Amino acid sequence: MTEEIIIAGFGGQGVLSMGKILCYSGVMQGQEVNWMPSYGPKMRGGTANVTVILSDERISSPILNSFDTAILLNQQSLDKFEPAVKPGGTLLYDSNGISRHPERKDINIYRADGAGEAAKMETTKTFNMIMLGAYLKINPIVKLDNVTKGLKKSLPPRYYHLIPLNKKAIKRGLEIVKEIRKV
Amino acid sequence: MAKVKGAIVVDFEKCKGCEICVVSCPADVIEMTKEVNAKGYHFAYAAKPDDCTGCANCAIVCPDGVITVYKIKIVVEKIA
Amino acid sequence: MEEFQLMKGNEAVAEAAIRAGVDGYFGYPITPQSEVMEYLMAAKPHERTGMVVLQAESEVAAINMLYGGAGAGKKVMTSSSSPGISLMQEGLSYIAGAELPCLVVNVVRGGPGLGTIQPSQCDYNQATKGGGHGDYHLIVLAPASVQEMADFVTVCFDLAFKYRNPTLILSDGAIGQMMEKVKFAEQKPRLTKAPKWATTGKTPDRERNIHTSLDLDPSRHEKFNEKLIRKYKEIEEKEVRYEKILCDDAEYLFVAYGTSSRICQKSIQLAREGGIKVGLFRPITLWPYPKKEIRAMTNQIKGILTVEMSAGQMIEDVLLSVEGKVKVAHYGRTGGMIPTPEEIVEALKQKISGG
Amino acid sequence: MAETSSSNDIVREENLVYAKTKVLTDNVMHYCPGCGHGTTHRLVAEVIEELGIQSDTIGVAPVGCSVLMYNYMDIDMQEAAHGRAPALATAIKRLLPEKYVFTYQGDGDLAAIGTSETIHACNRGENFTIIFINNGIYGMTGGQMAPTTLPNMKTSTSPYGRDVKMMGNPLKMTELVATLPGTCFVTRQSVHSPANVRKARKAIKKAFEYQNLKQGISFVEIVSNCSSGWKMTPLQSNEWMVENMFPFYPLGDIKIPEVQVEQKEGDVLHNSLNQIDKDSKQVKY
Repeated sequence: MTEEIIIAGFGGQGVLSMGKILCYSGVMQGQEVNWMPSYGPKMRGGTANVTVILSDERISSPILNSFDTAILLNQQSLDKFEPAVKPGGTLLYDSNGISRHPERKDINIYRADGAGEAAKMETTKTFNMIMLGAYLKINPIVKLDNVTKGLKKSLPPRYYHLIPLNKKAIKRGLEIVKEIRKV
Repeated sequence: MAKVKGAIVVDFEKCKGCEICVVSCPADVIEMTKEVNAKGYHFAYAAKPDDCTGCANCAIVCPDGVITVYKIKIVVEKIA
Repeated sequence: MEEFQLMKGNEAVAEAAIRAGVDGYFGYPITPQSEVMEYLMAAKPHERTGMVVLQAESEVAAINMLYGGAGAGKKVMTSSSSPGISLMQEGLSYIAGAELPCLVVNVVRGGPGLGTIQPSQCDYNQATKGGGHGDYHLIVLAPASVQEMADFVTVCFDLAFKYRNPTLILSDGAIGQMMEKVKFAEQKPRLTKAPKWATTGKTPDRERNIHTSLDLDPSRHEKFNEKLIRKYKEIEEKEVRYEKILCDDAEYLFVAYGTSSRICQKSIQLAREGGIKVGLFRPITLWPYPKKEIRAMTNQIKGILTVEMSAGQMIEDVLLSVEGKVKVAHYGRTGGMIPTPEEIVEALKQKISGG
Repeated sequence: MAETSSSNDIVREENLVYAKTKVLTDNVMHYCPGCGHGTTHRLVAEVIEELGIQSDTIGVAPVGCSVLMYNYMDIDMQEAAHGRAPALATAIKRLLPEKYVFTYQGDGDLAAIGTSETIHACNRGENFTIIFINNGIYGMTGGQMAPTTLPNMKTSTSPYGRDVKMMGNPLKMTELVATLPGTCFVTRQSVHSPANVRKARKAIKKAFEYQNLKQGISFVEIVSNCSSGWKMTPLQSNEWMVENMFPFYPLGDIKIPEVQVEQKEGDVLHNSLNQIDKDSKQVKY
């Protein structure tokens, strides 16, 4: 099994850390992982994206043109990466601020109103974990226990108190994801 | 009564004839030779060795460290 | 046994350096490798092993700090990216000329000039053909994964001390910035006993140790150069490293190193799905270059595509290796652009395999 | 009056008052006649001998006339790239903190191409010694203008004299580094006369001892002559130096640490080092 994922959105939305937690979760269950960020002087509010690969085999290219799954968190990212989803692949997006929704007919499309849900929680920083939860509902590639372990590995101990909140957000994501179209 | 008396030995093949020792000697002991060494330099020598006090001024200003200095205290006896 | 960690290539180099018992790191910040010194400063290696970490005033100063530290018999290293590595060429030439060991990590970005900060392989010629003035070589290793970024630190120091020669890890922004699983070796102690050539103070039982690259007598200096040439020959004979992937039945060959070799592995998958039997030859040592091994492949294959994130630099070494036996073409992107697996397959079809 | 001894009687081992130090090799120095480099090399070597630190000293030679210094000093040495000696010395001292480390640099090396390395090593407060020979000219390459060349001074690249409007002003590196918190002892000396040699020797000795204060760089400038570059006889060059260089580069200590290294007969330096470490909290600059 190899899952090639692109996560893209505004800088500050937690795109890179969502990828990192996903990778750590993969490490926890003995998988090969690769996390390849767009890097450089990315400002808060600029665009950020990260390629995440989880596989049971040695991972080949960290640089990809097409993806099994795209998790897209703003219009720019949707416009850029919708065409990059492999036919039969999965596109998950957050509908907040989206004026042009995904149009492809040959891919599975899911929507989660993560930003809206995050606003209802204690902090909007839970946004990325809600979207991670939504993704794991669609494709449970990593077990939830391993996500918890991954969270613990990726967070410095001073943030351990935030783990329950993050778990809550992931659970919320599992609940709110909506299937728009399935191939 | 004691008197200090010195002597210098110049490694003349290594002397480059800069003459800094000549002007540094308070007793005007040192002069330059008329002949030259293998490198073609006139070299320093003690022209008035009896006047040397062994103060070592010449040696400590010598850029090439070619001067060695010796010194003794000698007793001068009055001849009755 | 220690568990896997998830780390950026840059961070892995730093942690590996501490574990390898490196005595001194001297560096200057530049994207995309600043995490190396940031990690080192945060990891407090002076408490863990006594390792010295110093932010120098420039790359020029940093490489000359390596020159000093290497002369003192210590394991010293720096890291930088392309423009900074250019500034270090002076010091590298001196270190090679004085026959001293050190490690330089180049996390390459697009050039020329200030270029871009995105990954590139445009420093191949600089790394493998000398780089600075004079007839000399660096021993150059090209990692293709975060694990190799870590592992090659130790490999390079072993080679550097064995041959008294500077070594270079030629990486790029992709490998520096990406995170993968990495397992580190056990902590090695730092060098406690200085090599006999080290400038540690002349004791009465030995002659003074002098490190210099200067000799005003050309005939003597020629003899010294001949000694270097013999050393480089020996390295070429003994230290070549490479990896072959899916070569057994290959009719065509990708030759690629580092990031592009990773991309080529995906391309192989795509090409084989389309019926083209292609394999990958990945040089790990870029100098010494695996010439014999690539030449040996020419009995089996019909053509080679070198894939480089450059205008085509390594292709010259491939051409020299195959001596005209098979067709060799190049595909690459420049300026920090990265070729995609699909592009590479397309290039293979157009330039080599047809169809 | 009658002498009781002749010159032959005096030249005996037991009467020796001055001989070349063993820390200098027997190689003939390549310097021009009367050049201050030779004298300064000797002083550094004598100080190393006097302090008994030959087996604990590492020197770094520059590029310039003194590039071959390692041929003359019987100590471990490294030859730096032009201007980079302070970078080498920084690493050597940090990796071998118990050793004595010094650089020996000319004015082109230290004050032109190596300004950055010099200033940053001084500003970081590295604990080594810099011996800086300032003769206002590039000697090795044939008498070109140096950063320290005096206004109106003629050199091969300022053949009508240094026009400061066109060529910039002479750089007083020694005053400059004295302003940095990372320097501990900064002084300017010369070696053209016996009295000056004695002072310079003391200064160099202090500069080595002050490494034990761990309060930063000890920096000794030697204003020197360059008879070849200045196109004079050695004696003329010394006179010219006194008349022209000294007014612009006045001799004397510019910065001294308040705590002095105590030197008693037979004292091991490291003993005084321990004392200094105890006192160092009270040191003010």
